Amino acid sequence: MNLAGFLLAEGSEDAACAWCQSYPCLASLSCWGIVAGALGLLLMLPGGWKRGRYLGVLLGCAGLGLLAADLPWFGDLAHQVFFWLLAGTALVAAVIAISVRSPIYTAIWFAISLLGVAGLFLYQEAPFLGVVTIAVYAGAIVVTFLFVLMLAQPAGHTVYDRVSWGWLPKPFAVIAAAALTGLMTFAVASLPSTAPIPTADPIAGDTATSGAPDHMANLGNTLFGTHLVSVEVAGTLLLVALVGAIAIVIHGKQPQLPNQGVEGARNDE
Amino acid sequence: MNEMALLQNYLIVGGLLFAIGLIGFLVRRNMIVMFLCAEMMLQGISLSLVAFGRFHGNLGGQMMVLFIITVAACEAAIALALILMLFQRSQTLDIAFWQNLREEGQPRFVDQQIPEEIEDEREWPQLTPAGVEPELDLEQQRHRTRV
Amino acid sequence: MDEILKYLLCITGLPLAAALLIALLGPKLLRGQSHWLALAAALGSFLCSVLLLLAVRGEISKAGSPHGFEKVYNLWTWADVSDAYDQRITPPAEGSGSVTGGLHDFQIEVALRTDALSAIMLCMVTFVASLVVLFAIGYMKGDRGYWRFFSYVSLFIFSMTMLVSVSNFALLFVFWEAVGVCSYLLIGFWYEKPSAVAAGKKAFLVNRIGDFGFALAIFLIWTTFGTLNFHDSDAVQGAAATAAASPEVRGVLGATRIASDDYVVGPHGQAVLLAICLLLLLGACGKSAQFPLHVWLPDAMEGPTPVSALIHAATMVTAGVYMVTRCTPLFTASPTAQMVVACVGAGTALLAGLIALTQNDLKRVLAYSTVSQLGYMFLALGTGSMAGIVAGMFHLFTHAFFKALLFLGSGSVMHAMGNVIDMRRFGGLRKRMPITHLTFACGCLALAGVFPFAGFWSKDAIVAAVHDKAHVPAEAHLAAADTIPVHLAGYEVSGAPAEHSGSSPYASIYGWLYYVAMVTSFLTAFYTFRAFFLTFYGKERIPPEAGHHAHESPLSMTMPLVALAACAVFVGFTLDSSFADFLQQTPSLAAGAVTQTTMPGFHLDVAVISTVVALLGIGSATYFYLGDRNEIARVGKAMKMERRPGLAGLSPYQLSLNKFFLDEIYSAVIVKPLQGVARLSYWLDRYLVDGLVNVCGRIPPLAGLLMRSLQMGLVQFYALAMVLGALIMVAARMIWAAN
Amino acid sequence: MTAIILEALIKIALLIGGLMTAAAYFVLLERRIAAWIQDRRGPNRVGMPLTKLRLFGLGQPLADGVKFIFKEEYTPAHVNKVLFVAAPILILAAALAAFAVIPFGSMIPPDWFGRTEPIKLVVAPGVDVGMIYVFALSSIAVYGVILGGWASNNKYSFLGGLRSSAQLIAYEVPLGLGILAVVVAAGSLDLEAIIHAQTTQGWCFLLQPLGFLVFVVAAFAEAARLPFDLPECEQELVGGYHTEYSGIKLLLFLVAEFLHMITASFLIVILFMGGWHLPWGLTGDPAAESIGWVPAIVRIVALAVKIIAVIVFFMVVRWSWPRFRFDQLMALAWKVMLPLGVVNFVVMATVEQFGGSLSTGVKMAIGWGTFVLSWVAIAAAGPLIADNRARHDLHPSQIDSQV
Repeated sequence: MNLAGFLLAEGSEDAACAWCQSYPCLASLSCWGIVAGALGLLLMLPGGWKRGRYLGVLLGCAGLGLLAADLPWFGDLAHQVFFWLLAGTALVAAVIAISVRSPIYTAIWFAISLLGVAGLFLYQEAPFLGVVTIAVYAGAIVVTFLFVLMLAQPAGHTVYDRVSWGWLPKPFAVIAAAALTGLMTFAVASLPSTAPIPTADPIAGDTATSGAPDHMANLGNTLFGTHLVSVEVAGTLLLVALVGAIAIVIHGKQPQLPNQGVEGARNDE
Repeated sequence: MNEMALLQNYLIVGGLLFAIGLIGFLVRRNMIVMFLCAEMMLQGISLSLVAFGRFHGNLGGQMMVLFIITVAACEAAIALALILMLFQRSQTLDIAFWQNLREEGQPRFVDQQIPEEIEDEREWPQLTPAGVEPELDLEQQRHRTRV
Repeated sequence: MDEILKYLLCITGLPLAAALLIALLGPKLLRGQSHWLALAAALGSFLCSVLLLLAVRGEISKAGSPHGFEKVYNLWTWADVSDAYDQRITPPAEGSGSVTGGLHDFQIEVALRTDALSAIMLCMVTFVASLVVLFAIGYMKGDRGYWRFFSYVSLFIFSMTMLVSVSNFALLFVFWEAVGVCSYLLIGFWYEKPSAVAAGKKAFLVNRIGDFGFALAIFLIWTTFGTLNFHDSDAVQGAAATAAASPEVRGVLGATRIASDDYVVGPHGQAVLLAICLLLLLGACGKSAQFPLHVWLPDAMEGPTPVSALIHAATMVTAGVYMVTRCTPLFTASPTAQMVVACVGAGTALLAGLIALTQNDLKRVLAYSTVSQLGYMFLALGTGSMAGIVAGMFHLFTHAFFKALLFLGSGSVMHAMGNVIDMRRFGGLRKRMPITHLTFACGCLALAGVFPFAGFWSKDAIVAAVHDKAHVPAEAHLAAADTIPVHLAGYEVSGAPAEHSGSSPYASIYGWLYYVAMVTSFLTAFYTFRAFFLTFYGKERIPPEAGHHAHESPLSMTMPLVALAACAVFVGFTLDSSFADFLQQTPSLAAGAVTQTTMPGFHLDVAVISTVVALLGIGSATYFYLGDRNEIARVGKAMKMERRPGLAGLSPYQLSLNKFFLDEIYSAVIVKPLQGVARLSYWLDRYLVDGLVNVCGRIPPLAGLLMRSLQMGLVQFYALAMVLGALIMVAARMIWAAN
Repeated sequence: MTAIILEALIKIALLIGGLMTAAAYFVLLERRIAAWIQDRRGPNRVGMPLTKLRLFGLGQPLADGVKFIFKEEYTPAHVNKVLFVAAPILILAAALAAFAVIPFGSMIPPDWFGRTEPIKLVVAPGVDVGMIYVFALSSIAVYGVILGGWASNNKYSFLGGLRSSAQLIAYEVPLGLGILAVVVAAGSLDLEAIIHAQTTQGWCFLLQPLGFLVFVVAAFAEAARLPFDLPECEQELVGGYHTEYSGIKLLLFLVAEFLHMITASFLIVILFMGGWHLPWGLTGDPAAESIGWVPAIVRIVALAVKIIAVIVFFMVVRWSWPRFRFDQLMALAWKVMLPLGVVNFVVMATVEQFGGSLSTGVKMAIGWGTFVLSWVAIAAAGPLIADNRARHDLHPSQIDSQV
């Protein structure tokens, strides 16, 4: 059962023609969805044909729609809609983030994409991760990016935000990404649709039932029990990164002449 | 709820997010944007990991994502410091500026024809110097008269 | 601790400590006061040497052993290789009682030994060294490298004392090289002077040839005898060690081996032994400046005069003599080697005497005289009899005193003349420098061998020993085999062994050598007094370089002169017999063949003849050089063969003046061909080897040329390439998995 | 399902209405307090509309609101219009959304529609990660400030925005550290659970005075109230990041600021002062599943009173304290609050881990001892932290190079 089936009210693969059976990948909506999305992205990326962006938007939407239509359903319509909403937010915001020209808008759209991802996390019964993603990613990391962006490039977009670096990257990057996604879609779609659900990992013990009220307790137990060493390593890594960043900034400063130093300080403000 | 289908859905979404980030990383030239795109790729991976974790019914995937967030934070700290340093030296965030680190004797990479400033792009704000009267345009004049 | 060991450690340790301290503190702290440490060390060393000598004497008289007294102290083991040597062919030697054979460990023990020989050497070395250090205080005053000089000298004293007191060929070689290094450093002491640098280099290189021979000899000794120790090493102690499993290693010069006399080992034993001896002789020639390796010594006079006195006259050059003496058992076992030693010695003595006739440089005359006298010593050692060996060592002993005296005297002259040493530029200095004059005269008389100066006694002993070796029929000694009489006249030298009787195939050669020795004696007297008269008599001439220096040297320089002069006068007749008695108590000299030969006797006729010859030499020198010099001019004209200009270059005078063109011959025969080979190698290396390497080196750049265009400096391009590569791999993996 | 949604909608409506009204009247309260502190009268003229009743100026907020709404909605031409509009919306939305997990009472008895279980007075009950959620949304608020500042295309606004974001990021760290010990003590991130824990263990500001101090200071800074109102420091930056704003958009910013303050008060009360809990059983049995009307009302009132008291404290502080300089602000965050927070957390975690059997009195003694010792240590280290006199031993160029 998927959206295509739902809309066409067929839902069975018996209708596929012989040609489609011999080349199943060409028959799938996903394939065409990916192609359409790639073309749309190609048109939307900065530095291209200006009018083409609208076409790109259309193509991109079509591609996303086709992909969504080809995905199998996992629940009832309400769940599906909820999922499509969140995933759509994440993906559309991501696409806009890379195709919009002002880096500040990029950061904002990325933050919105993060909200979508956080929603997806919540939906996967990982509320802690969702909230932490917002708090750390959107709240700290992206804000820091914005901060640096405003320090370095307060005027918004610049010339190099409007072009890419030659003819090479756009087609190649898009083709590569499309091929990667296509391969993966193919691999994922070829999985048996009714695989046996594995039992809980014995290492994780009874923490398998995530999303339960004691979700945080389970998470904490796993984090500080099974993965204690990793936590220590991660903490050390954070410390090292902190020291490293400070060291870079301190030693990276170019020596300035006295009178220049004053001006430089003023400019830095 | 069909767990397998859920997993497939999440994997596709994660993969798309990864691919979009990849494209952005390869195409954009602003160092900070590139870095944001790298973070986007990490998000795609996080999504897949969480989905796998849920599919397998344990918290391993979420643990991985937690560590990914940690590493991303470290990355952000160091990369931003480096970017600031690079900016101080070159006064630009353009990654192409740093192609002067290329192999000796190689020709300089020729920039694409930079498009002309398009009319509707004039809207991008410019920081006005403090204390100097902002230049008023027609639109603003009209606006004023209506007050 | 044994008191002898204490003395030994003091003798060697004090100079080492002084050298290190001066080297460390000299440049900053000591500077002009550096000599105190060196002097204290040298004097302390000398004092300990005397005490050591007395202690050894006491031990000898106490022990009363027929083979004298020796003692070895193992300090520590330097190198230890287990089962290094497999001694296959060893029929149990008669009387040794020990089983030799099987696997031996290779050990280099840092062992100090003491016996009569080394005690005498130590005394001589440290005494001369002390006086030279004292002399150098005045001589080197104000030199920029003042502290460096004393550091080097202390280091040299350490090396030399170690050289004579080690008990192992390997260590002997080490300190052999160490004295060579010190010599090199001191010859090139004034390293701004190109000729000094060249001389140092020459000395070093020529010595390398000898050292190469020495090293080969050591290898041969190791493969032949399975040990490098002089002494018998102790059998491995302990319950587990049985005699068969851990046989006692008999040292090369150890009492056991000497007693069993098994120096001829294996089927080609005699040849091997000869090779060992000749290679050792080569080493000794290098160090002791014997023909054909004598060329470095005259050039070494470029160093400071105290160095010439200390190293190149009195001590280091005697290392070769010492080594041959130490290896007497080896040489004794090979009469051919002995003969070669004698020939080399006599030839060198004559050659150097001839060259010395015409040299104008005072120090060079003395240098050639040194070479000549060293030749005498080798001649004496070459006789292979106890008389010869003792005579050689005694000559070494006395020569050290009077040659050091002469050198220091010449140094005093040089000091006064502002470093001018050419005898043609000064003269008549006896008024200006009375003390130097008198002491120099003592030295000259001693060198010429005039009764009763020291040289007389030792040279006479050598000539007598040679004479004995040549003229005494072996049968004549049979009757008096066991007596050790001292005769004042006649051929009554006793003790030719029965098994040795009639086996003197080289007697005629020794006969010729006797005459060579006589001629050399004449030459010695002549050139010595030629130099003496040219320097101190005649019209007073002072070179302009002397400036206000032209007066007697300071006390610190004259004091050693006086002391040495006293020695030159008295050492001969006071020590003649006691020296011989004492030296005979050295166990290693008591090798089979030598043991049965005799005590040296005093031959009145030989003495008279040699004295007459010496006086003849002095007389002719007086005739030619004292007063009006017309005669010598005439003789000179004849010698220069001026009438036949075509041969003038090869006239006797020119031959002598140019040292028989030996340097030129060496240059043409060895240096030039080597240079040619080097040039060829250079071209080969430059164009063939380097060319190959360059071709190899071109390959990576060519490959890099292809890859270089990828390094466009754009980070994203790299990322793109990475992604495409990863994509290909993923696709391949999926296709592979699908199939 | 429908009932749940309906219930949530009613709660949201109540909450938003209440909060907006409260914000309006807190403005009046603030002005009156300011007047009281400055020994003047304050706004007391506007009374009930259409009457002559003045009622201490209770109509003033209404008049202000009307004035704001009817003012021209003016957008300067040089601004980035999208972000200029989006920023106040964003900040207000984030400020309001934070209340989703904040309880505004305990619960009320189920009297309607045959319900059997009590209605919890929180929009989203039982959120396991409530505390982090509040954090996440408070960090979203930074966007409003920084984007508003940037979009205004004005140097003053821009600098205000940058300052603000720096300040908010800096003070989030001590804020989190202050909470950590409470969370550890309560064993949950759920705010209701934290209140429940305090009903049995004792109020946290008595047990963890140091954490309380750190949290309160950080909360002041997060709410950008004096003495931490550097983003809109008038002498330096005119109006800070909302210099260019006017009319309803400015109102949104101002309301959001007040909401931040109210959020901070809620958090202070809930985390450290026992929430709706009063001692001596005045608020009924905290552990009981059901509740009567009387304790329910008492609990709401108790919570409200506590919150108003904290807000009044906020206001008194505002009108009686001078402003920090920016470097002092940063120094306070990184050099004082951060170490204090770490010390507090370490001590409290140790007590929690090893001192389970200690009586409340002993725990309190430990807490206050830590407080006093840390205070003394900070005071002793004061010259190190706060000394920013010029270095007379250095040439100015050297100082520049060090900076």
